[in-house]
Amino acid sequence: MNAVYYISSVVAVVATVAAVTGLNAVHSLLYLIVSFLAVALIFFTLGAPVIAALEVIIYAGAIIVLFIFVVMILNLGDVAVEQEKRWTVGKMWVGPALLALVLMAELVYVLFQQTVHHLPGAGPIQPQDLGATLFGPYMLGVELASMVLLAGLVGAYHLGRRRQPDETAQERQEPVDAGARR
Amino acid sequence: MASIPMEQGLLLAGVLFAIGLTGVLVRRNIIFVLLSLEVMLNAAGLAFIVAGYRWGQPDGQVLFLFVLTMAAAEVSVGLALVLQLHRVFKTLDVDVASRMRG
Amino acid sequence: MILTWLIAEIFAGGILAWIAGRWSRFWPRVISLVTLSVHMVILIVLWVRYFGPVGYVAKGPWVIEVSYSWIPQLGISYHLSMDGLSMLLIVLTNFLGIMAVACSWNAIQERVGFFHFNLLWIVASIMGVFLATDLFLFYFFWEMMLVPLYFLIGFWGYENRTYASIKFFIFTQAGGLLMLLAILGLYFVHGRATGVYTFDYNELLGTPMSESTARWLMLGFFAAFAVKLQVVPLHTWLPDAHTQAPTAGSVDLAGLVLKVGAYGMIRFLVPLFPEAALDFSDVAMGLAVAGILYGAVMAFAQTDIKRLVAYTSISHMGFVLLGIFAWNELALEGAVMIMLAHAITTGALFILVGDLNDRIHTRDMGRMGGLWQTAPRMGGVALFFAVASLGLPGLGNFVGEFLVVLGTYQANTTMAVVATLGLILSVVYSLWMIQVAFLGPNHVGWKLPDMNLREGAIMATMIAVVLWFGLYPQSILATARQSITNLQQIVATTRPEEKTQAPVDPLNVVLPEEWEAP
Amino acid sequence: MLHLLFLVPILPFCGFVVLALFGRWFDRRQVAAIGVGSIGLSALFALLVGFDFVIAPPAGDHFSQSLWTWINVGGFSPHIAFYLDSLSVIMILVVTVVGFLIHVYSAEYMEDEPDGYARFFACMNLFVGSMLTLVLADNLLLLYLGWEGVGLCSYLLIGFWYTDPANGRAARKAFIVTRIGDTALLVGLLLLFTKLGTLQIQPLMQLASERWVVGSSITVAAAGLLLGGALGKSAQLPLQTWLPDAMAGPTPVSALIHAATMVTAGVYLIARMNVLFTLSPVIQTTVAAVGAGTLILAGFSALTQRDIKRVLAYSTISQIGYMFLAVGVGAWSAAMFHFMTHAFFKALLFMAAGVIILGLHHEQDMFKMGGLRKQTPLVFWTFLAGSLSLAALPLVTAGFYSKDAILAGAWASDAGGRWLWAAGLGGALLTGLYTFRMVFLTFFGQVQTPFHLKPGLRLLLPLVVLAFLSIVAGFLDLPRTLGNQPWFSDFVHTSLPETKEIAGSVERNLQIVASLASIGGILLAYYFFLREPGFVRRLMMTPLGAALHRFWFVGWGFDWAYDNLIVGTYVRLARANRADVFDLPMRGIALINQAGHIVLSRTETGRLRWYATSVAFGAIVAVGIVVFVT
Repeated sequence: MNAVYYISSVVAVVATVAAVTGLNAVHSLLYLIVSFLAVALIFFTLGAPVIAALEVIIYAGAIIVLFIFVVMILNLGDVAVEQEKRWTVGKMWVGPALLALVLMAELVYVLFQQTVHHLPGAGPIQPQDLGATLFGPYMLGVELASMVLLAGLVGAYHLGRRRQPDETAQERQEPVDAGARR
Repeated sequence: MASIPMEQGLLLAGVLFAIGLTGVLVRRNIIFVLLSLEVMLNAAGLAFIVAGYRWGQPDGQVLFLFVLTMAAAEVSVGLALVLQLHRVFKTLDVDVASRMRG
Repeated sequence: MILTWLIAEIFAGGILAWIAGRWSRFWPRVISLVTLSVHMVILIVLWVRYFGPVGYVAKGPWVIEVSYSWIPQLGISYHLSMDGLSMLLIVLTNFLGIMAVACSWNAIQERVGFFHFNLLWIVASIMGVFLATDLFLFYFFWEMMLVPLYFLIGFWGYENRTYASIKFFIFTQAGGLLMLLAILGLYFVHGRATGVYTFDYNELLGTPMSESTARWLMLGFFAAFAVKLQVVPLHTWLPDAHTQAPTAGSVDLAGLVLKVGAYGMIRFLVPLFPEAALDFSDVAMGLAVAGILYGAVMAFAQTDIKRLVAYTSISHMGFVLLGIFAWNELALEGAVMIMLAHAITTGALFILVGDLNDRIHTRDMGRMGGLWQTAPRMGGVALFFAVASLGLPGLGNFVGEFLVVLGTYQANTTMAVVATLGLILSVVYSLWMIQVAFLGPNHVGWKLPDMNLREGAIMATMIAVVLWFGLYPQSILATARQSITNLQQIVATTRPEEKTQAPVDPLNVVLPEEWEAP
Repeated sequence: MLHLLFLVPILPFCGFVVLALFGRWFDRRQVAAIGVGSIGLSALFALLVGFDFVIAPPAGDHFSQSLWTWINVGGFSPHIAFYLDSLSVIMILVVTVVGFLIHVYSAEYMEDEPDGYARFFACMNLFVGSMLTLVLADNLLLLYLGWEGVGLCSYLLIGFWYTDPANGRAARKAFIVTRIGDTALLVGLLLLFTKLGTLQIQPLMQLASERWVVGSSITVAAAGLLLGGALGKSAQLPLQTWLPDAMAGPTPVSALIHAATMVTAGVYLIARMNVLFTLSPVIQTTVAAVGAGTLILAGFSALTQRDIKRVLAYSTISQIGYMFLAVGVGAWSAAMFHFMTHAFFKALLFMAAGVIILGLHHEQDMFKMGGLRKQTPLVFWTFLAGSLSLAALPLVTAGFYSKDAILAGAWASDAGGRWLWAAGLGGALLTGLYTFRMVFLTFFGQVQTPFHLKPGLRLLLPLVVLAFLSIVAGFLDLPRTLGNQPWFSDFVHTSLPETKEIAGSVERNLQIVASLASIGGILLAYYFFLREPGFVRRLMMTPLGAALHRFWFVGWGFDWAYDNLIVGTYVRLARANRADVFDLPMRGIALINQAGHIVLSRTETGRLRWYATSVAFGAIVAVGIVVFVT
């Protein structure tokens, strides 16, 4: 099983890099699905089958589908790819990558600074335990999560609505005024 | 059942997080920014799972669920914003939407 | 219970006025006037009952007290108490509230309801400050007073109101925060020393603490009170705020907000930290004298008449500070007397300047001159209050100033003598103001309507009060006496040796050695 | 009768209140009736009270009446209370009688004023009320009330014609300069109360004489501070500069306030507090020296003035100098006597001058007058009576008797008495000289400006009454050498210490010398200004003469020095700091914050990626601190 973990890890990292660096949005999303599936496999190896399933269903399923819908609505074609080429020049990656690497280095330092190494896992967690914990001590969290989802729903509905032309014009007018006042 | 040292799990989470971060910092296309954000959230979730696995406690998984919920809410609102942005500015370049500068 | 009602009635009146303002410009004024007048009647009844000639023997230091537990976990209670000092200041607050409503009867035409809401809430929170004997509650009212005042200046002020209102707010807020820190410091010091964590004033009195702790806590309180009392380097918010505030705002600022600082010093600062205050008294008196002279010089230099009056307040408040830190009966009674008399005279001057501004639409003294010719009644009233403010005997301010310098002379002779120089400078600025505004040739050719009935009635009332203060101040002094004696006892029990002298018995005078000739 | 005392000061106050509140609705007759009537009634009650006091002296030769407790705090309890003894009897009689005559005179004098008739009478009534409070006060605080009250009225009345800024300036100068003295007086009050525990005058003097040693420093401090107040109010060196300018007010005001009553308040104060001054010989000598110096200085200034009212003003300063000299040498009754006769003849001179000024359409320059003797004989004769009294013509004028008493007192005094006497004698010569310079320039010689006035009864009657008093008042106090009937001195000595006696033969010689001096002054004036006017003109042509003339004309340069050194500096300093230097640090803080705002707002680029980078960077730093530092 350890082999599964390591292979999945490599797949996840490679797929993620491809997703983040890709020029074509649809290609990137496909890479991302691969990455999520690989992570789901890792979850499975770490004894979290329910989570693995949720990863596949929600991340690789629902969320990516949302992305694809949007990409399709916006109809990003070859023009967009060309644009991406112009936007993502090679040397732009240097600074942020360096920053991320420093952060990584710090994390690694923290991890391997510990005196005790190679801690083994304690074992799988049963779905029953998960349920009992979720609806036991974390009840309030679940309630709050539902609120967040509701807020997300309302927000997405409100923002995604196509405005009346005059309304849009008004909204655009106001910030300009604010800028002028200042 | 695999016995993966916690460090390695966390290392993977860190690597994924760093990749996502680099994406957020580099990409100008807002869709890719959101996509990179999803990677980062996922990496954070992975860290929780690894920790939960290490201690044999379900709390890590519970927190992954919360991260998941948040990611779902965030991406729905975020994508709605992408639509608005495209409608208003006719582009997906985040740098164009910089009216809140001081 | 009556104390709660005293405050709540005005808060309620304010809300009612705001609501009424949605439909009418007239009703908010009437509601405010009626609220305050009814309140005044209650207060006078209380005053006569507790401090009248019949006499009422109080069982403790307070004549009326109300206390409920509010947040018991933190030792916070809703505790209001009244003694003679609070009584006087509340009556004053209410009186000036009525005057403020009356003087803005025609001047305010926009958002009338909200204006009166702010006005009444200022009055109510200031009353709260004067009554609160729980430091948390005190701080609560203290801060509550700022917001409506900020709105008052910011909405209805003159051309530069935004600058003035923000400056006012930042100054007072900064002082208030230092006081909050000091209150919390005192709370914890007291809690550690005694195990009882409480904000109650009576319990906090006499808290044992080290000398440096006491000094820093005292300075925290002093910062807040000094900003309000416009002690000299911290006074610069006041000329701007006064100049830009609407008339009612200026009246409240000069008459009430400044008094809050003085009240805080008398009630809280010195009794809570008697020794630290004693050590600090030379510095404070120095600042006071500097304020007296500096305010007078600055007043003379102004060209904006409202600014001039504002600087005179600085000068007068110097006397109050001087009296407080001299801390003997004469000086304290004098300080209370100045607080009241200054509120009336300066309030009246602000109302008068406001009336003038409504007529000629300028505050620039260069554009005035010869107004006596066209508005002799205004001139006469202005002259009256100008001479009252320069301390003419027979009028209110003189009694206060004389008692203060008399008391101070016993505590610190040099300071008293230097302070009297302020009396010369006050003549210079007062007469200058009258000269430039009302006398001389009418070179602009103003033709003004003289005072109307409403303005005349306001002024007549205030003139009567100033005369009363000047000719029969005993009624005021007697009311304040018991509370001043109590405060002095509190301080005396803590201070190892009283620096200030006991009242001199005419038949038992021992000459100091240095005066005796060989 | 004595219990009606409170009506004496109250009635004028009532007149003031009525006129101030309702003056605008009355016509001139009613205003005059109220204004004059209140003083008339007050004078009537003063006469009744005074008569009663003289006929049936109350026990202890004093009477006091308390109205109510003014203040009662910590052992400090002044009352609103009046104290009547022989000193205050004389004061109230002079104040009310002379005040009444001047009010009668004003009723006609001010008739042509376009407005302010009621205001004038209101202020005059307020003045009389305050003056009476001053002289009747039982404690120093009430005295201070009256003291400041008369100062305020003086201010109001000097600036009566307010449209001219010069009058306002003169009025403010009067108030401010006297206020400087008043502040010294106030500090004196503080000192007295702190050391003796009361401000009630009689117990205070009792305590002072019991507790304080003669010549001790505390008596010097106390008496010196009181003297400061007296100097300001009585226009003595070095605070005399306000009085000549105060002539900007209407002439009745000059007559009442700046000649007869208010300016002598300083003398009254010193007389009233005589114990304190006796305890402090240094200060008492200072008083005498100040008086002697002032009377000479002001005499020379009077000699050079062109404006008739300014001559009289300097003459007033000079005559009050005599009173200071008198109290300084301990001739208390002489001082009060001179106060009384001076009130009569100086009020007369001012009022007669007022008639002339009115008749010449407000011309005050004596060099544009002349020959008025024929045009207004009655005014001339009354003016002459006043002038003779002022110049102290021997035997027949009141001025002679009072000035003679002062000179005798000065001679008798221990501390440099001869020098003081010589100064007084020189002053007598100068008085004759400048008085008759004025008389000759005004009434003799060529007619320069025609006189246009038929003075009515209300103008002339007070002149006649006062002329009569200026002549006969002297017989109230005949010295030992001339009849020995000192009624006045005997009366005054019930409340003031006795004057030191000198030998009769010496006194006679002194009288002869003094008579010669005053007659010599008059004769010199006749020679210089009537017979040989060219001589003075030639004298003034010489450089030294011109310089001296100029120097005396501007009052010995005091005004110049004060204006440049004190007033100018103060005004410049105040104006320079108009923007308030303490606001600078506060504005500085605001500016620093604004600079910070500008810098930090640059970092707000509005770019999402920039913000994300900042967050990442912040995370690195924060984690770095946690990892590497802690």
